[in-house]
Amino acid sequence: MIAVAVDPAPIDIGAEYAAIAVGGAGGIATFAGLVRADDGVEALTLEHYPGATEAALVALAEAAVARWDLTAARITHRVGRMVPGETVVFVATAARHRAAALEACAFLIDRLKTEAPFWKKETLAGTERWVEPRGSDDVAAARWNDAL
Amino acid sequence: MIAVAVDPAPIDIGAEYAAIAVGGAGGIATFAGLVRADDGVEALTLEHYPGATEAALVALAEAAVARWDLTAARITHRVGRMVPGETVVFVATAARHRAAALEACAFLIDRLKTEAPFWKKETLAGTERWVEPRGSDDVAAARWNDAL
Amino acid sequence: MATEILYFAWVREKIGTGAETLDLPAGLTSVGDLVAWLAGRSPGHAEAFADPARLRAAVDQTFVPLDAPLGRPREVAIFPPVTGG
Amino acid sequence: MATEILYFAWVREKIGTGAETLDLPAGLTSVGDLVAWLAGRSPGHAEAFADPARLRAAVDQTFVPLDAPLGRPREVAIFPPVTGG
Repeated sequence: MIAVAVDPAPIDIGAEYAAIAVGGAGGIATFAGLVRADDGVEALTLEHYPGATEAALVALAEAAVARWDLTAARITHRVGRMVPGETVVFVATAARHRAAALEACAFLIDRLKTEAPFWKKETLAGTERWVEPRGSDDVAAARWNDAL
Repeated sequence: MIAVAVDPAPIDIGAEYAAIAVGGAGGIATFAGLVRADDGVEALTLEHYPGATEAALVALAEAAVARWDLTAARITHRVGRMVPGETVVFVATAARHRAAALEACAFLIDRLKTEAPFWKKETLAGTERWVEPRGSDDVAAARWNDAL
Repeated sequence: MATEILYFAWVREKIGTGAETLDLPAGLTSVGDLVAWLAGRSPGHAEAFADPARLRAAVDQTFVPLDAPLGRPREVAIFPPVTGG
Repeated sequence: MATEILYFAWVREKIGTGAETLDLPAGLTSVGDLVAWLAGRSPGHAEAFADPARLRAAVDQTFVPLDAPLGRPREVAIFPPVTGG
């Protein structure tokens, strides 16, 4: 019902989708985050905290299942080097009814941005720079606090 | 950028996904509605209003693009007979930023439920019955009126 | 001018056809007037249109309430509330 | 008891290593005390830890504020705010 993965291999959307579409779901919501070529970004390299990352993703998925009536929740996050157009993260939720799936999917990606120990480094024009956290991510994550 | 389809063929999620994941999107949100086997439902048959349906779906997609900063929006709705586990509808939105993709995806499926001329008939225990509209769908669709 | 009248879902089933082409009489002001007139065409029509609160309509593919003016449409569709998605 | 100290992202880069195993001295009460002590180990440490407001920490893989009590951890990680997803 809950599955999380952190993997340097490209995310296989078809396999992810097949894995979530089981168990009597009436609605499946997904969100994919892709590398954008903003400002001439040539590559993105993702670093993480092995062990703690997986635990954080499981905790997030468990929080979603506890809060909404889900039949399944999956979080797959890529690490290592990737180029524009590639998928960094894929979140999927399944539920009997659509509102639960849609809300839980948004919750997972918002919270993942601020709670899971990943760090992004951009490569552009041959140089590298660490991505700074965005205040808007904190705002997005905090909106889920209200109704807890 | 906008694509809608009404088709008796099974929805090919992989092809849908490939079609939305273009054009510099940073986030892709999708929602799939599946046939549930509730109360022993054996099949669902979808009827629609040819011409008016496609126009309604295009109008919905255009409303989403006008309201959010989307790079693409797709709505694919199956018609005819389908069995539990099959996909009835697939909505996908792509945007530079995730909030736009997630909100527009929820908007499209909520509004489609009340504004697109489809009708569902359930087959169970050899008998057929037309699905009654749900008040909760009207509520879900109306929540998007507030900020227009 | 003949008008194409379309029926969907259980409205279609009760009437027994999905479409009929009719010359509308003068004096039908609203969509509801048309529905009342159509109800007299057969027992099936009468049953389909017995409760106008359960009906929705589109005039020339634009969704309208039953009290909307009818005008001189090319196509009118009568159907139950939609249940797609 | 030796403690495993982990560094990530630019903290790791400035220090030049992702992990070191250290015997912590007595008297380190909070995570912030540990960071201040670590800052004295090398110019790289000092640079990495120059602005504690830019640092986050986890003690035995539980995320904590820098003023959290240190206790006797097996593993402490020091890193910038996360930027995944």
